[in-house]
Amino acid sequence: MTAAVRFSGVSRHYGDVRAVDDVDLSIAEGEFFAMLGPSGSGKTTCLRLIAGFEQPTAGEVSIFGESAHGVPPYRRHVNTVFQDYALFPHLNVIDNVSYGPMIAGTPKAERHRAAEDALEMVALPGYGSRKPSELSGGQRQRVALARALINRPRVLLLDEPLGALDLKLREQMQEELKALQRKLGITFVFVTHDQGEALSMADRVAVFNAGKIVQIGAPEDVYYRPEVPFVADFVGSSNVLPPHLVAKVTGQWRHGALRPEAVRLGDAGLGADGLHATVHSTAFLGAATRVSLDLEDLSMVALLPKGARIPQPGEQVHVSWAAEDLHMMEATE
Amino acid sequence: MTAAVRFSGVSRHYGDVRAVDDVDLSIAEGEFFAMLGPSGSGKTTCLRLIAGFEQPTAGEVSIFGESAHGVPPYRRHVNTVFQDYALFPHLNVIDNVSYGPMIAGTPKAERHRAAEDALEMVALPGYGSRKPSELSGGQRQRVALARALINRPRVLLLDEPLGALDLKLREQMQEELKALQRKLGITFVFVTHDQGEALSMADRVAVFNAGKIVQIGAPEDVYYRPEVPFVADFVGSSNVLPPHLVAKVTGQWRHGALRPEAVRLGDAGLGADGLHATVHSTAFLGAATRVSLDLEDLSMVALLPKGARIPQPGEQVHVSWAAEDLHMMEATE
Amino acid sequence: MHSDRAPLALKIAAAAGLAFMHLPILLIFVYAFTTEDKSYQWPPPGFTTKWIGVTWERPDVWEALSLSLKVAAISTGIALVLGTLCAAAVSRTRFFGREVVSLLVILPIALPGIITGISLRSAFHLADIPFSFWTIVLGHATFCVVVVYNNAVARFRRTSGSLIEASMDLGADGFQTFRYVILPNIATALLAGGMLAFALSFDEVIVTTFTAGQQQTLPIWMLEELVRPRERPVTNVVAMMVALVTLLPILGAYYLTRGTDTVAGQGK
Amino acid sequence: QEMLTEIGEGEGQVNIVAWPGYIERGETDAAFDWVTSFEEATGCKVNVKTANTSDEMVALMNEGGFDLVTASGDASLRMIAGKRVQPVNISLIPSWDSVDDRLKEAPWHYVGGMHYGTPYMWGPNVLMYNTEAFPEAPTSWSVVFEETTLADGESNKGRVQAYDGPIHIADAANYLMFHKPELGITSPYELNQEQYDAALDLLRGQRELVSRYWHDAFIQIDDFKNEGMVASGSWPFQVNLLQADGAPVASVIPEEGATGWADTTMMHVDSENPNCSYMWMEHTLSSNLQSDLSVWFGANPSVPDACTDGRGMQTAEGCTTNGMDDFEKIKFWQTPVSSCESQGECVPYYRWVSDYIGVIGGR
Amino acid sequence: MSEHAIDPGRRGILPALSDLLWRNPRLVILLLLGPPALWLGIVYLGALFALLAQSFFSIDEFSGLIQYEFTLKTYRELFTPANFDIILRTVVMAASVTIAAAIVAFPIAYYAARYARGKWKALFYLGVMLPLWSSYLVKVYSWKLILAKEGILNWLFETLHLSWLLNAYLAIPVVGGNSLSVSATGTFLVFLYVWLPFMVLPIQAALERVPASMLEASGDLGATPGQTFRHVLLPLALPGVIAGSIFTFSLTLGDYIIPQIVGTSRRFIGQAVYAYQGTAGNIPLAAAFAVVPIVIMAIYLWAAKRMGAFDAL
Ligand SMILES: Nc1ncnc2c1ncn2[C@@H]1O[C@H](COP(=O)(O)OP(=O)(O)OP(=O)(O)O)[C@@H](O)[C@H]1O
Ligand SMILES: Nc1ncnc2c1ncn2[C@@H]1O[C@H](COP(=O)(O)OP(=O)(O)OP(=O)(O)O)[C@@H](O)[C@H]1O
Ligand SMILES: NCCCCNCCCN
Ligand SMILES: [Mg+2]
Ligand SMILES: [Mg+2]
Repeated sequence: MTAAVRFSGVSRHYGDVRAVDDVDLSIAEGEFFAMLGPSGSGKTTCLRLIAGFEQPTAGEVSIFGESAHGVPPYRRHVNTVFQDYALFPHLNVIDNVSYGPMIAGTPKAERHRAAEDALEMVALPGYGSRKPSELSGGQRQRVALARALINRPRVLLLDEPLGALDLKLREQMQEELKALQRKLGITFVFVTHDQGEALSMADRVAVFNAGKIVQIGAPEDVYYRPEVPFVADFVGSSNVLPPHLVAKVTGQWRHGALRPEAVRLGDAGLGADGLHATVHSTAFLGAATRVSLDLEDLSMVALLPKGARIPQPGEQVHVSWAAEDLHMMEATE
Repeated sequence: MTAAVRFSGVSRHYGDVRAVDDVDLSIAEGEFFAMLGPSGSGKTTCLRLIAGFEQPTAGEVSIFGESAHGVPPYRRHVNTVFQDYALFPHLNVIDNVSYGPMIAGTPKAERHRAAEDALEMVALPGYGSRKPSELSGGQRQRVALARALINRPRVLLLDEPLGALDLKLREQMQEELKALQRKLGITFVFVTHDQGEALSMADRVAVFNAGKIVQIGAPEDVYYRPEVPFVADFVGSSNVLPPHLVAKVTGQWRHGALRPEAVRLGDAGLGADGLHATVHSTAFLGAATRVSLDLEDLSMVALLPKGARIPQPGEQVHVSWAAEDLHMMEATE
Repeated sequence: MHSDRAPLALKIAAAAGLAFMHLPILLIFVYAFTTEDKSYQWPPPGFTTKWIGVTWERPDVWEALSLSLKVAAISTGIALVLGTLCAAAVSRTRFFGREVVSLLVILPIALPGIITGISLRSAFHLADIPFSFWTIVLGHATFCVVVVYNNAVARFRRTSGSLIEASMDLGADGFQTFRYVILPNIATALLAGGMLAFALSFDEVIVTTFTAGQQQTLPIWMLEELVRPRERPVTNVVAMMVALVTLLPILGAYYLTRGTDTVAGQGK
Repeated sequence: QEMLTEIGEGEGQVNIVAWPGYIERGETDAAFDWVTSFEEATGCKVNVKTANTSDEMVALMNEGGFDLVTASGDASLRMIAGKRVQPVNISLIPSWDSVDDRLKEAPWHYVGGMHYGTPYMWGPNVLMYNTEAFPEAPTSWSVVFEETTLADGESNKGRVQAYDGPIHIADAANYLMFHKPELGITSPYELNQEQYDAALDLLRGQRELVSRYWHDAFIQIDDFKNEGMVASGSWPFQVNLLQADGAPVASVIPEEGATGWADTTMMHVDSENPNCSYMWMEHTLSSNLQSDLSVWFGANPSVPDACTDGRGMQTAEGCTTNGMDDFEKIKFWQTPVSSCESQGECVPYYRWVSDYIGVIGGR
Repeated sequence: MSEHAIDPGRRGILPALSDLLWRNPRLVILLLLGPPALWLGIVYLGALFALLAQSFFSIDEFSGLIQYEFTLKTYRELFTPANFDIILRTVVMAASVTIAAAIVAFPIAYYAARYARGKWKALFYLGVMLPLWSSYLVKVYSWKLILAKEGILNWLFETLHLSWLLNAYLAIPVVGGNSLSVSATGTFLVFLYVWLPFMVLPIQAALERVPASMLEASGDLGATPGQTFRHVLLPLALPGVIAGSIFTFSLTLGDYIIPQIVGTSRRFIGQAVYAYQGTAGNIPLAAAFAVVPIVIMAIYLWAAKRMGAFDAL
């Protein structure tokens, strides 16, 4: 099967800045694909390369097997939901949504009918006559979605579409988006810097760092089996243990990743040959309590469940974990 | 001991809008006090009443036992860290920080020395000659903090000071702020709409809704022992069970609060007389998996730990919980 | 600080300032109705509305008025095109010369009108272009560009660049995007800028003095009339009418740019 | 360009640079119109550009685009030297013979045996005064040069005006010629350094008295009405208009005599409308123009018959009042040059220009 | 769903042109910038330079014709005492007018920006715009009526029996004179009046950009309203003041109508330029005079740019 989107050695440099640096990538048709990474890691640039707003400095982008070289955005059957929604402020909702069909020359009655259907799909029936300025953030987001979907794109690009929404609304929209994607079967490429969002929604996640993809895989793989310390830290908020520490416990000279919830704290007297740490601070998080530890020159974080004894700042504690919870990574980096 | 800040029946109305509505409140000296609540619930207005930017429509604000009635902001020993930082764009960092002493007439050399110290305290030594526009968000926030702290206020007001920062930075600043408050012993009044932030930092939390304080207490109280459904929902993201459902299980006609991590899912065959629900969707969150359930006309959320069996959407499940996890609230509302 | 109450001293200063700006204009209005036509006797000996009729009958007023309207309309048109092009170029890209361009646009208004006037006059002279309607228009368009430019650039700055990308993303090519997205979004700013450019051209004396041949625009007519009066109140009637008539576009520009980051009329 | 040898079809228009009030078509006062009949008869539309000083006239002619100019003596020779104007063929002007013999070969337009134009109008720069401040006509220009107490008991300080043109230095020289004969001034336009300095000193003293110099005839009229002005060198034109408005104003030629002007209609070297130009020159001599303009402007016609033959409103007495017989007493404007007839080395006009600006500026 | 993910491209000239332009962003800039650059950059700047070049020629004093040979003679003439007086007088006037305009305009702009809301805001706006767009000439002449000896102000002083006060003022050298309309004070007042709206608008725009929290922060840090004004409001409004002063300064530098109608007959740069180019035909000296405001404004604009005043224009 041809990939919906394929990057072959794609780079995009701005002067000295390597926004995207020699990326290979293949997104399958119908996949919900997330691009995850810190700010400035090149996620948006990748999306813009697919949409056609940017041209690669090197390499080739192809869409359903056809090269996109020199093809302007308006000739690609790819649509985008912009981070700031980019709704046309001078048009009301129905005209925003039916903009694509209008450009394609669809008669007014017909395209308005299609727009009504699209609004129905995003649960905004009857909002057609409002101006974008009269909508809440979540509603705007849905209009932007309807506007993109009405064109039946073969790939839908979403650039941090939920970034501006508040927590409750964000969770709700996450579920809705996921349901919609399943229903339509369209390929979704989703950019976010929120690891929870990427993990909960995507079929596959690509983790970006400094213009490169450092790991691609299913959410569970990326979360439980980080291949490099960067992924362990960024995706799982894991404690990254340096090789000398890992060697002390397991004998293997490797980086290790240990998720905060896997850290066990015990009485300092316990096992004098184990690892000892000093409690730096604690924070009640509701469902759990976060304990910051100083272990030699390493900062570690433990997440203790409700009911566990919470040590006091300054206290000496013994640190341990179940052997299977320590994930071993490549010794690189 | 006199309260650092006391509200007695304080209201602030704007026309018909009751921004703050008959609030009684007492903040102890040296306390880290958080005001938590949804947008528009009156938090900022309360802060502005303390700072003196607003005058109460009714009631009285007193600061360390003295009435603040008619006292302009510049005569209150209270300083504010503004949400947008409000750094003076025409002054460099050192002049921003030493603005208070400059106004007070402190000689230049002396106030610059004090400002250097304050910058040291917020871990920004040597940044004095930069303009605010040359700083990152987190750095600006710290300058705003130094500028407020240099005046040795008796109460420091912070209006969502971390709202604009990204997750990593926010967590780091949370710890720093808390450490600083402990070190200086100044009363902090902290406004936020992020429950995690309020819970992790504050000694006490006041939960606002529609201009009123609906609950005041220690973070654990507010989280585990909500007094009203609003607090249960807003602070703990708890499932609020209606009285008829609670009565079915416990016989008491009360609202119940059940935290998502306390919900247990079992085989639908199990206990035919218990509660049954349909799985609506699931989302992998990393440390846990979120399961959305439809229980009669109620939406419930369960948070399953790693290793638990994750049911499929559409599946029928049996819902239960440990009796002590169901928190009973007042039957009001 | 009570943010909704102004200190008394401020109120007085503001009111006095406004009064200072208006009393001389009221005077013009009063003199449009005086019965004394030879000297400016104060207080006027009596009032009459006959000068409105007299003005109506004066062909030279109409000729000057129609010339001024034509000049203003065409200069505004040219300024709209040039100003919009400039604003689009400057706001859409980060090319090396954008600073130069914005300086260049401001120059004709930042330099005294007499300099603009004399330079253009000598340029026309060098190029052997005889003075005509068109030399006036070119002179006016030169300094009108900046008004349109300022308005358009501010609007472009507010109009997010992603709108254009969104339009192309939805299948519209460059021209369709201009027609359906850019134009509707900058229309009010252009209208506001255009009105101000119009008013600016309509009142211009100094540059016109240098770029006009024998043609009389309304301000040139006024200068002539004020120095060598035939019927003094007629000039005041004309001035009053012009003030009242320009009030409409001013109000229009205000409502069109309200709540945006330009105060309409900046950069006259 | 060759002199015209015959007059052809009119070109439809003629563009004239003129002093204010010189070319009237009945718009200021319906009774004074010497343009309409010309336009009707020849089909040449008359376009007028007014100029307030001789310098302005020279500048306009240098710039071009005009056919004719009514140049005073201080401008005419400059334009001839600068080759801005062309000699006219007087045989194409039938009424040439009617021109005053005193003007036919006047040195300000007759150069090298060529006639550079036709005489237009001449007159004195009179002393205009307010009859309430001066119940008796002043007899000397001293009222505008030296501080005195006037009949109303107040000083003349701030109540007199002077002409805003460098040629006013000649008025000062004329005054000194009478009051300081030891300076040996023989012509107010030919001053050696010492004489020139004395004139400037006099003008610096005058600066203390003058609150505003007059540049435009109409503004001077306004100032006499609204600014309480009581005395100034002026043209009969302003006197006439002010009197018509009922202002208490009269004029006199004081004992020192006066400077004056004799203007010539001159033709631009690149005139695009030569036929209409010739027609206009003929018209200036043959029509009601000379007669009516001499009434209107309070000046003297260059055609003596115009005083008497009833072609317009002027009468013999009127001409006498305007000074028709005082031709010899008037020191006509001319451009000061460095190589002057009377004393070899004189201060040239360009220094008059900058020094007079300095005097007005308080230097 | 269409079979192809990429359109082959629409036919027709416009779509083809659109594709071409899309592939060549530089061409777009070139096309956008071409016409204005051609006019402003070539014709206008060219004309300016042509004018400036003339200042290096001289004029034949007798015939008034220009001699096209390079010389600095004209500049020597520019700095003769009489001409230097003109420059100095004009610059002093422009500076005084600018300072006064800033002082008078500030309260108006401040009130309009901070306190006026809704209808009042519109009223203030009209209050500034109406004088701005009323005929310049008629406004100037209306001041002649006000200031003349037989004018309204005098009438007012007489009616109030305060003529002694006015006369005492007029007796002061330099600023006084026979009547206000022939005094430097009169010129100053008219300049101030006519250019005032140009100062109000940019200051108002700058003040509107000052967030309320900035003023609150200052108060919060102990500054009284006066101190807040001095240390925060004024510095933040400065770009607006400078933007306004570009207009008041430049307009005063170049105007020749106002000082001729109301004034002491002492010349200003505008009058000198006007007279030398128009009435005296001394284009080289006119050009040299023109260099003065150009140089002054160039320095001014450079400083304004550095202070970010262009954004407030
Ligand atoms: N037009 C441009 N010119 C120069 N540099 C650019 C441009 N666009 C992006 N960059 C740089 O390229 C890098 C990658 O940018 P990109 O926008 O793709 O990051 P991102 O991963 O989307 O970050 P964020 O999460 O902040 O949106 C950044 O360093 C950015 O500064
Ligand atoms: N100056 C004002 N005039 C009118 N209404 C106001 C004013 N200030 C606040 N309000 C209203 O008072 C209510 C409380 O506002 P406040 O700013 O205190 O909320 P908040 O809890 O700080 O919200 P947020 O989290 O969005 O900052 C809101 O409904 C707001 O619209
Ligand atoms: N108003 C204009 C007068 C024209 C006279 N010509 C020469 C001037 C004489 N003083
Ligand atoms: Mg991005
Ligand atoms: Mg708030």
